[in-house]
This record gives sequence, C-alpha cells and structure tokens, in this order.
Amino acid sequence: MPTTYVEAIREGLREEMERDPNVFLLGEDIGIYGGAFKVTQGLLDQFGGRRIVDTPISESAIVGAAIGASFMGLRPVAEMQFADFISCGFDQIVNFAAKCRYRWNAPAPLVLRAPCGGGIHGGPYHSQQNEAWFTHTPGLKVVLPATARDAKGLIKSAIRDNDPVIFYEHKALYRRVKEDLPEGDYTVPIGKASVHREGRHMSIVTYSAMVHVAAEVAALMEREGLSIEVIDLRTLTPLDEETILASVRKTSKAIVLHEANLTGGFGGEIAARITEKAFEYLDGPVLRLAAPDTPVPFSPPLEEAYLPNAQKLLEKVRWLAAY
Amino acid sequence: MPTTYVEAIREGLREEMERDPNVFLLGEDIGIYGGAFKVTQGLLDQFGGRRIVDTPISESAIVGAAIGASFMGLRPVAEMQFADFISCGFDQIVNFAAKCRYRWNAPAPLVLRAPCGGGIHGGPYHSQQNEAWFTHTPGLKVVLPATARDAKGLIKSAIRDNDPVIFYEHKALYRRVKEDLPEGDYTVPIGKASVHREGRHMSIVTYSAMVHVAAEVAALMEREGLSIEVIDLRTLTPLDEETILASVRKTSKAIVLHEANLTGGFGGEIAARITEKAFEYLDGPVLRLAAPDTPVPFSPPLEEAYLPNAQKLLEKVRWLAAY
Amino acid sequence: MTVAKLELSTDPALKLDADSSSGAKLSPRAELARRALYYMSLMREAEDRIERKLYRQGKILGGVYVGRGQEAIPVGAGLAARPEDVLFPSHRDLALYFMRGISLREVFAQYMGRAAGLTRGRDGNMHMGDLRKRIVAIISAMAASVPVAAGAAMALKYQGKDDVVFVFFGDGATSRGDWHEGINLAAVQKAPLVLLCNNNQYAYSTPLDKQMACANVADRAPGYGIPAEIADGNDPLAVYDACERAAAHARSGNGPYLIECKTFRMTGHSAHDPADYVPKELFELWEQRCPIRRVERRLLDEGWDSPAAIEAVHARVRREIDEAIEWAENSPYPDPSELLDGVFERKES
Amino acid sequence: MTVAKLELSTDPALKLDADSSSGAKLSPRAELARRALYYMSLMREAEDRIERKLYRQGKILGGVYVGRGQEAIPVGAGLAARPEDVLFPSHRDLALYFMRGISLREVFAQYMGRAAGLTRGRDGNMHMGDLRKRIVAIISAMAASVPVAAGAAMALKYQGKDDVVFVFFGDGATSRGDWHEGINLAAVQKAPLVLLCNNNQYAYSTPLDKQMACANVADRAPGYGIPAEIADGNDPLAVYDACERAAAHARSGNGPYLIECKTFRMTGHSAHDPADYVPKELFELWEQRCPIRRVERRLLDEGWDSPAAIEAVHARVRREIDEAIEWAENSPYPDPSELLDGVFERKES
Ligand SMILES: Cc1ncc(C[n+]2csc(CCOP(=O)(O)OP(=O)(O)O)c2C)c(N)n1
Ligand SMILES: Cc1ncc(C[n+]2csc(CCOP(=O)(O)OP(=O)(O)O)c2C)c(N)n1
Ligand SMILES: [Mg+2]
Ligand SMILES: [Mg+2]
Repeated sequence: MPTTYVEAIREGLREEMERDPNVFLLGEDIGIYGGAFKVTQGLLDQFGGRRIVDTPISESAIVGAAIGASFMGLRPVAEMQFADFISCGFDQIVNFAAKCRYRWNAPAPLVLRAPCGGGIHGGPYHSQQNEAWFTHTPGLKVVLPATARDAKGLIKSAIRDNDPVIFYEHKALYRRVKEDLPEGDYTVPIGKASVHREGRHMSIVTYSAMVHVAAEVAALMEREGLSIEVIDLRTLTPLDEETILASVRKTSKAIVLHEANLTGGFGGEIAARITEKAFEYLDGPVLRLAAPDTPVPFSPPLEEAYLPNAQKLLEKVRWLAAY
Repeated sequence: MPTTYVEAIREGLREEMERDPNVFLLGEDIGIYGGAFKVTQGLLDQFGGRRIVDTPISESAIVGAAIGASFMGLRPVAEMQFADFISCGFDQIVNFAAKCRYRWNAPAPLVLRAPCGGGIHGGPYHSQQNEAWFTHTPGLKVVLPATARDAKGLIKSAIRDNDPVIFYEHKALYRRVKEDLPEGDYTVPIGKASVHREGRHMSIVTYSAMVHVAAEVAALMEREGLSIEVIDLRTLTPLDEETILASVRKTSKAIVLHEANLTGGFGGEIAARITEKAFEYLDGPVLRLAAPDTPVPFSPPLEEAYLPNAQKLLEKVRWLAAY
Repeated sequence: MTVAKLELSTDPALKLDADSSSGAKLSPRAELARRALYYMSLMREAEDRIERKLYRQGKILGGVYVGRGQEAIPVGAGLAARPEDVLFPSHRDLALYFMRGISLREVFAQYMGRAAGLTRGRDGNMHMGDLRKRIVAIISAMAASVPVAAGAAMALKYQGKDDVVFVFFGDGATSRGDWHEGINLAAVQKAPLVLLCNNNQYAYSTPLDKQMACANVADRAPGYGIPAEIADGNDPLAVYDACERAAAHARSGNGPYLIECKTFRMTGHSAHDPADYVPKELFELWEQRCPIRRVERRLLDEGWDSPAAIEAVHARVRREIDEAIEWAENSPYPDPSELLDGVFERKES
Repeated sequence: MTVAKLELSTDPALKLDADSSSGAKLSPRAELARRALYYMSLMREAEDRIERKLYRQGKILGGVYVGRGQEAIPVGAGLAARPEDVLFPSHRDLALYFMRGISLREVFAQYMGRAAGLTRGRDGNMHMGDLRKRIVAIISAMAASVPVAAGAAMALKYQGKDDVVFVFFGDGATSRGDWHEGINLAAVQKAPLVLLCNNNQYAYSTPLDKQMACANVADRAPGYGIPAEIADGNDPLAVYDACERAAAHARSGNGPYLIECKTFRMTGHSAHDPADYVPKELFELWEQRCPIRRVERRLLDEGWDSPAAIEAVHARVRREIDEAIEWAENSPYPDPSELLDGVFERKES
C-alpha cells in the first residue's frame, strides 16, 4: 500500500516517539485536532497529553520552549501551523537556537516542522516558502523533502540530529505524492542530495515540490532526445555541493529551480557556487527559475502566473539546450 | 569642515524633520540619551518629545507602530538599537510592512534605521549584517550607505520614499569616515549604485563598510598595474543591475564582496545575475568574499579571522587576475 | 505621497429609517437596535452564503472564517465608532466593512478572488481594507494588528485629533507577544486605542484554559495600567454601550481601554473544521443567546418594530446579497499581467 | 547526543565556615548572611575591577554591564536554588556563576576574550553558560530567555523531577513579547518556573514610566493567573525568603511564581554610559541601601560576625580576584584556526 507524504511524516514521528521517550511534540492544535493538516492525527490517543502538547498561539514561546526542553535532554518537535508564522518566532530561531552550540557548546537538538508552499490558494500568509532566511543563518539545518520516502527518512534523521533542524513540509505534497516505503526503521541522511533522475545533457537543481515539476519536464524532454538530470537537494544547509558539482561537470548546463521568490533565494547561492567551482565546465549560463518578487497572490489566475511550473521551466530548458 | 558618517545621518534626519512636520522618530533611548550611538543626539532639544519618542523595549511594537503611523499620513523613522534586534520585529517587517501596498494598496512609508556590522568587538549579538533576510522579502527597500555623503543623501531619500526602507548604518563607519558634504538640501537616489572608483581590469561589487576595503585593495593593485573598478551598490533592493553589468561587461572579471555570512548572502544573488546576464563577457568565474558561516565571534583574533579584509581580498584579486 | 483621501462612510442602514413602515420618530435606542439588526443580519446572511453555499460549491477558495453568533461585537462597536475613527477588524468582524460603506459587491468579489475585490485578488476573504474608509486589513498573524493600531492611535494624538482607533482580536490572539507589546506601548503613550476582545472561548481547537491561566482576558488590563470591562458579547447594545465608554475615555486623552466581549464561536474554526472537539451542549446553550434573535425580541418587546418590519429587514438583506453575489460571480478575475504591479510605488517617469 | 553530564556546584562559600575564626556553630540564618556577604563582595569586587580597571585599561572590549547595588538579587536567589535547579541569569547576575562553581579564572578569561573563558572567546562578558552546571547563557535580546526557561521548566516536569527553573530579567525586559509569551505558556503548563525581576527603575536611559503604565511589574502576574510578590531587592535575605516561597510553590506543581525585586542601578547602563539622565539624589538615596553594607550591619548587629571577620572576607575576595586576573591575563587567546568549529556537531568519521 503506497504511503502518502503526510502519512510518511506521521509514521516517522510515531516511530521516533516509540523509540525514544524523550521525543515530544508541541504546537498549536496538534492534539485532539491532529494539527491543521492532520499530520499529528492519532498521536494524542497513542501518546497522551504529556507528549503531545497543545500550546497557546505563541510561536516565539513554542520555539523558545523547544530550545529550553532540548537543553534538558528532551527531543522536542515543534510545529508551526504554517511556515508563514515562523517569522513570529524568528528571533528565537536565528539568535537562540542557531548560535548556542557555537557560543557555549550547548546543543539544541530540536526540530521545527513548517508546512510551506503555495498551490492551495492560501494567499500571502498561507503559502510562503521562506527557507532562505534560515539558510543564511549559520547553525541551522534546513531540510525540505520532496517524496514520501524522504519525508519519513528525513524527519527521523532530523529528530535524531543533535542540531536544530527546520523541516519544511510542502502542503501541496501532503496528499498528492505517495509511494511504497521501505519496511521498518530507515533514515535518510541530512546533508545528502539525491539524483532524482539521471541525465546527461542538462542538470536541474531543485528541491521540495519543484522536484516534481523538474521530473515532469525531464520526462517530456526525454522524448525530444534531451536527457535531463534532476538533483533533489533535500537539504539546503549543510549543502551537498559535491553532488551538484558532479552533475554539472557531467552535463555542462544547469538550471536552478525553486518556488521561493527569485531575489535573494537559495538559487542564487547554488548558481554562484556552480559558477565559481565549475566555471570551466559550463557550456552556458546557469539559469534560475523561481517565483517573481511579489507576495504569493491569492486569486487562481495570479497564483498560477506566480508559481514556477512545467511550462515556464520548459522555456528555460529549451533556451539553454539551444545555447 | 568634513562631516562624519554619524553627523551626516543626524543632519539628514534634522533637515527632513525641519522640512516635514509629519516626520517623527521612535525607538529605544533616542531622546535624552541621543541613541546608543548618539545618532539622534540633540534632536530632542530641537524637536521635543512629541517628535522624538522613546519607546519601551519592544521591537515588534516599534515597527508595528511605525506602520500604523505611516497609514495615518506620518513619516516615522524607527531606530533599532542594533541591527541584531531587528529579528525581534521581524514579522511586522516582512509580513505587515512589506506586503501592505501589494495586498490592499496601503503604502507604509517608514524608515527602519539599523546600526549594523562588526569590527567593534560586539560579539554575536551586536555585530550582525543581516540584510539578506530583507532582500529576499519583496516590498522592502534595503539601503546601506558606505560614505558620509551617501548616508545623508540616502537617509533623506529614504524618509521621502513612499515604501518601507531598511536603512543599515555601519557602526564601524560612524566616526571613521568623513568628508565634505554638498551644501544644503541634496538627496541620493535609492536604487542607484555608484562607481566608487573606476577601473578597467576587474570589478569588485560591494556595499557598506566593505567599499573601503575594496578601495584600499584597488589602490594597492593600481601600483601593480591592475585597474580595479569598485561598485558601491548602496541599495540592494531594488538592485541597480545595469551598473553592475555595465562594469562587468567592461572588465570581464568580478568579485563580489560583503561582510555578511557567505552562504545565502546577497553575494550569491549578484554572482548569479552576473553569470546569467553577462556570461559571454566573463573571463573567469565570479568570486565571492564574505564572512565564513559562523556567528560573529567576540574575541579579537577570532573576529579578525572572521571579517573580510584587504589581505583576504588581495588573495582573491590576485587569483582572479592570474586566471 | 498624498495621503489617502478620506471617503467617509454613508451608512447604508440609515436608509432603514426612511424605508420604515412606521412614520413615527424613533428613540435613539430604537434606531440603534434597528441598525444593529440590519447589520447583524447582513453579516450573518452574507457569511452563511459564503460558508455554506459558495465555499461548498468551490466558488470560494482558501480559508473561510465566519463570525456566526458573534455579530454583536463588530456591529455594536461599529455603531459606536465615528466615521473618522480607525478600525482594525479581525477575522470575525465582517459587518465592519459594510458599516464603513464597502459594498456587498466588493466583498463577494474579494472572497471570490475577483479583480473588483478590495485586494484585487491579491489576498483572500476578510484580508481586506481601505485606507480611504479608515479600515485596515488584517494580516494572518494573530494580534499583529495591535502594535499597528497602537501606532495609528499615536498618530491621531500626534495630529491633535480626538478620533480613536478600534482594534479587534480573539481570546487566542492575546497570547501573542505582539498583543502585549502593542498594548503596553499604547498605554505608555496614552494613545487613543479601544481594544476589543472577541472571547469566543476557543482558538481553533484550543479551549481557553489551554490558552491562558487567568479567568478573563480583562484580568490582563491592570498589567498595562488601563481600565477594562467585560461585556455581553451577544448583545450589540451592550457592546455599543461599552464602546461608548471606552471611546470617551480614549478621546479624552486617558489612553487605551479594553473591552472583553464574552461570546461563543457557533461554527468550526473555519469552513473545513467540523468542530468535533466542542461539546454539543455548548452550541445548544449559546444558540439560545443568538444576538440576532435577541435584538429582534427587544425590538418587538419595546414596541419599536413589528414582526413584519423585521421580516422586511431580512428580506432586504437577502435581496441585496442575491444581487451582489450574482454581480460578483460575473465579474472578471484579475489579469495575470498585473502580477508584478504594486510591490513598490510606481514612479511616474 | 549524550546529555551534558551534571557537575553540580561545590559552593566555594561553604569553606567560609571552616575558615571562620569563631568555632561556634552558627544558626542557619547567620550562615546565609555570611554566604551572602561573600558572594556579594565577590561580585562587587570582580565587577569593579572589570568596569573600573580592566575596561578602562582596554583589556576588556565590547559592552560591559555590571550589577552594582543589585547583588542581593542573584545572591539571594542563588542561595535559595538547589544545585539541580536550572538558572537563567540576566546581565546583572554575575554572582550566580560563582555560586555554581564557575571559577573566577574562567570568568575573567571570558571577559577578556580568552580561550579559557566559558565561550572560548566566541561571545563576550556575561554571555556565558555551562549546561553541566545548569546555568544557561543569556542572549542579548531582552527576555528571550523567558520562553527558553519555560521550556526547561516544562522538561523538568516532563521528567518527573521536583527541580525548578529560575529566570532573571530586568524591568525593561518585561515590555517584550517574549516575556509575555514565555510566562503565559509556563502558566498554562503549570511549569515550575520562578520569575525574578530586577526592577532597577531604568532600562538603559528609559525610566519606568516610559516603559510601563502600571506601578509594579508584579501587577502583571494576575494576567497570567500566577502569584507575585514584591521583595526588597537590596536585602539578600528578603530575596532568599521570597525565592524559598516561590520555589516551594513551583516544586509542588503549582506553576510559575513572580518576584519583583525593587532596587536601583547604581551605575550607568554600561561602562560607557555616564548616566547623566539619572537624578543625583537617587544615587545618594540608594547608596544608603547598599546591600553589602546592609548585610554587614546585620552580621554585626546580630553578633554573628566580628568586624575583623568581615574584613577578612573582603580581603579573601580581593586575593582571589587578584590571582584570577593575573592568571586570565596570561592565558592565551583562542586560536583563529578554531573559528569554524562547532557551528554544527562534529561528526566522528
Ligand atoms: C501567529 C499565528 N499563529 C497561528 C495562526 C493560525 N490561526 C489562525 S486563527 C487561529 C485561532 C485564533 O483564535 P482566537 O484569537 O481566539 O480567534 P477566533 O478564531 O477564536 O475568533 C490560529 C491558531 C495565526 N493566524 N497566526
Ligand atoms: C530586544 C532588545 N532590544 C534592545 C536591547 C538593548 N538593550 C540592552 S539592555 C537594555 C535595557 C534593559 O533594561 P532592563 O530590562 O530594565 O535591565 P537593566 O539593564 O535595567 O538591568 C537595552 C535596551 C536588547 N538587549 N534587546
Ligand atoms: Mg477565540
Ligand atoms: Mg532595569
């Protein structure tokens, strides 16, 4: 039976809670309601209110409390109801959690789960893809799975990791992607990209929901004889530069694709690294496809114009192929 | 009499307050104390407590109040005591101020002044250079003057601008750079880079305190026969791409330099744009020099190892010149 | 920048008196009750259509939040607010928009993501505002409006005006840091701010006792050195009276004033929430306190209106809504070519 | 991860009794007073050296904040805390570090940015902590420790322990959203949290009445449904007694308890602030309430100690400090090659 992305995360949480009595969850409406996206559904029944803690509407206190609990040896997994509200707990994340190991050798092994992304007509405050704020903050690991398999394996790794991990779950994937998962306990390493699809002529470097857009385009172009390699970064920090560079050195052409806004997005970082470290291999400029520099609009025709999609990617692919 | 950077900002504030009765200042300890860096010294005497408002320690309320006052037709200039505390008002900045014009046509013409940067042994919480969080947030203008002349001209433009402007003042420049300023009322446009020094063989694209590091290296290399053009961006968003590209198309080699952490810094954006839009002109990879991916350390030998400086830049310049 | 030109409300309900069957001059109290009935009915009916029809028909996308059973709060406050007063609605205060003269057409267009909505399709549902009408759009982050409202109130004082700001929020929102910072700043600055809490006893699925350890939101006021009172949130006239006291306090330079309206959320948190976690008895209990039925009874008991006149109000509301929905459904979506406009001011060149 | 192994404090002041000239067994109260004197003297003298000597000599860089006149707060609280209790000091609580067995050498090395400091030169001055000793490093953002302390307290409850958390903050810090959110969460969770406010009547240059519109920080406690009391912040035994009550309350599962210590900041905000904005009379008034002089008088009046014994304490303190400063000055700076270590866990490979 194929497992959906949302079930995969839930199973990952469940298994880790069964394995380690120090793991507990906190967040808004995660108990009896099972969370706004039902990720934690059923966990209250299984683990009780001591380990599934409904909090007041206080993102800063949620993050702060997770830090404090992690100092005491617990393994908190905090949910932001939407990634958009992570900005309400921002200071705790970037200044407290991110820096405590470096400053005074106090690790804060916590996980911050953040349902992100557009395509659900959520408008400017329920669609954000704001990972770039955190990839620019040393001390945070930023993880964004694209598949059910990775979602489960990475949430488990995140919980076991001894550093703070921001775990972005793409809302549009929760119930849309599914697959058969390996039996039993498995993890997917943080900091390792995956070659989602191999190819020879061009690399598309991407992550989260956009992996599926890239795969769609790769399949289409295959028929036209263009072999595209799709790199799913899975983790942005620490970045698996090796896998990216190996791919680009092979294909000599690269497009970086993400759903976040273009300017200042992580795509700039990737493009810059490719250019700096594989300059001699490049047979064309590194292109970027990302959302334009506006808030995420609500109305369907606007949101469609906003989000990167296969059609927009195809244009870039064709242009670069012809370069 | 040359005017220092800090005096230039103060004069800019004063002139705008004299010009427009809707301009007022708010922040912590900006009144009788004149601000932690004495930027607002003397203004309480001249303008009184109605227009120079000392607030509680509430960065979120300071930013929020500035937004609300701007809706009512005022021109608030809010001070963050250190740029490091801007994360405490983060949600108001990125979600309220940045998006209100786009969403419902409600401009928020406010200025957020933020003393930033290292070199003063401030440690992790009094040295940050965190502009990249905001350059990735559509709707915010991000300005970072490097000279006294620009500091005055840009603070005046920022106050007159009809969009929210984050104005980063580099603490290490406050009393270190000075120059003769134009007489009377002048402004420097937001969104226009300046060619700080012309050159033919290589471009260094930078901003804020690092402009002076680049200029120092350019002067040194001049003697070795390498002519370096130093581009002072002054504004990061909206970015003056034209000036950057024109320079790189002329020199064919570029280094991007900033004090902020490397990964996810704005340097990636600049390098990506150069590569994408001037690929054919490049005679070598676009290099970046930035702080490594750690918090800003306190102890002098560590801080020195952390901050980009002339010596580290020279290495990159020589490497690229020889490419 | 030229400051938004004010277009202050011509209250549509004023027309009620003219329409009224009885020619006799009504007492001010009776007029208030009538206007309250009209606006509460308008809000109830509009939201019922939104939540129970248009949303289920897929004509409205995204999150849909309604204020069923809580209409007395925006309506009571809206009646007390002067046209120059500035309103910061929260997500269960739809009536405020109508009371500020924003048309049903614009509101339905907004909910349907059409170009004619107040945000031209850029934001959804109740995320709307109009500076010309002195009504400020909420953002999603609970309580984020409170510091902004504090700043608006500081500006009114700066400008030497005796207008006040009304800011609305739920019980759950009071847990947020912004709530605390905003009230504290306004209190220190003695800014003219009326704070209206819709205490509907739940925040999404979270009941009050998991949100706060004090009995009343009003118990927080002494910590800011400001007065507070608890009002019957299901009686628009009680809310009105409290707002009159609060606004008088604020207008006289005494600073903020907190009103906690006790009420109940007669729905799930949003249209997709069946609210299984709420004990059924609570819905039954509070159904009997329906603010609309209550004001109707009052109108009848006091002899201010006949059953027929009351039915006429509801009928007029339904008519207006039918018309507006039809109009909105036929209005165009925004053009994708506008996507990039208005992130920054467009500079004339 | 292996959780930090606890190395609980061996209280250096315990040695005082052994050293004491009088062989007679002291009452518990007398012992407390003596230990208070030692730690207050240690903090005062260490900070005087830091602020008035080392800083001015350029041997200490960055910001320097001292707690002159406010020593009774960390010392009274530190005496009441059990070794397993978790401490979250603020920036005027240096004594807590000594009371947790962190050496003067480590502290001076920390202030001078040396490798032997608790942060190995990565952070400065009082930004230090040691999980093994259950003392958590402050970050600069005022009140950011409060939610973190709330979480630590939740964890102690989760673990079924009867330890408590002490979190320290200033009057100005109470304006921050984090203060509100952290206390509210702890209150709802009935987490064992003792909240200690150092109300020294200023936040940098900002006097209380520009920081809050209520008379006392303690007035905020009812808004969280928690008890509060006001203590004489210049009397370590009064602070101790209040902390005993607070900790007993928290240990019994009753949740947070707030203590507001009224005191005065006998310096500028930091070493570079001449505090011209503070009326001179206030310094004179509060000088008479010096907590060190006060506990000395008590020791003498009660016949617990002789003038010579008291002088011996100060002499011992000076000796210990001289030694530690010399050691720290001669200790190495961190090696720049360590710059990149420890952002993340180093993985054994
Ligand atoms: C900062 C923030 N966190 C979470 C949410 C998600 N959310 C939307 S409404 C809501 C509950 C609000 O409760 P309350 O303030 O009592 O208002 P009510 O919905 O009951 O009227 C939550 C948790 C949000 N909007 N903002
Ligand atoms: C969020 C934040 N804003 C501003 C500052 C700068 N700052 C450092 S201490 C201080 C005053 C603190 O006052 P209070 O809490 O009363 O403590 P005190 O210094 O009086 O002991 C300020 C404004 C800060 N550290 N954190
Ligand atoms: Mg509620
Ligand atoms: Mg203070």
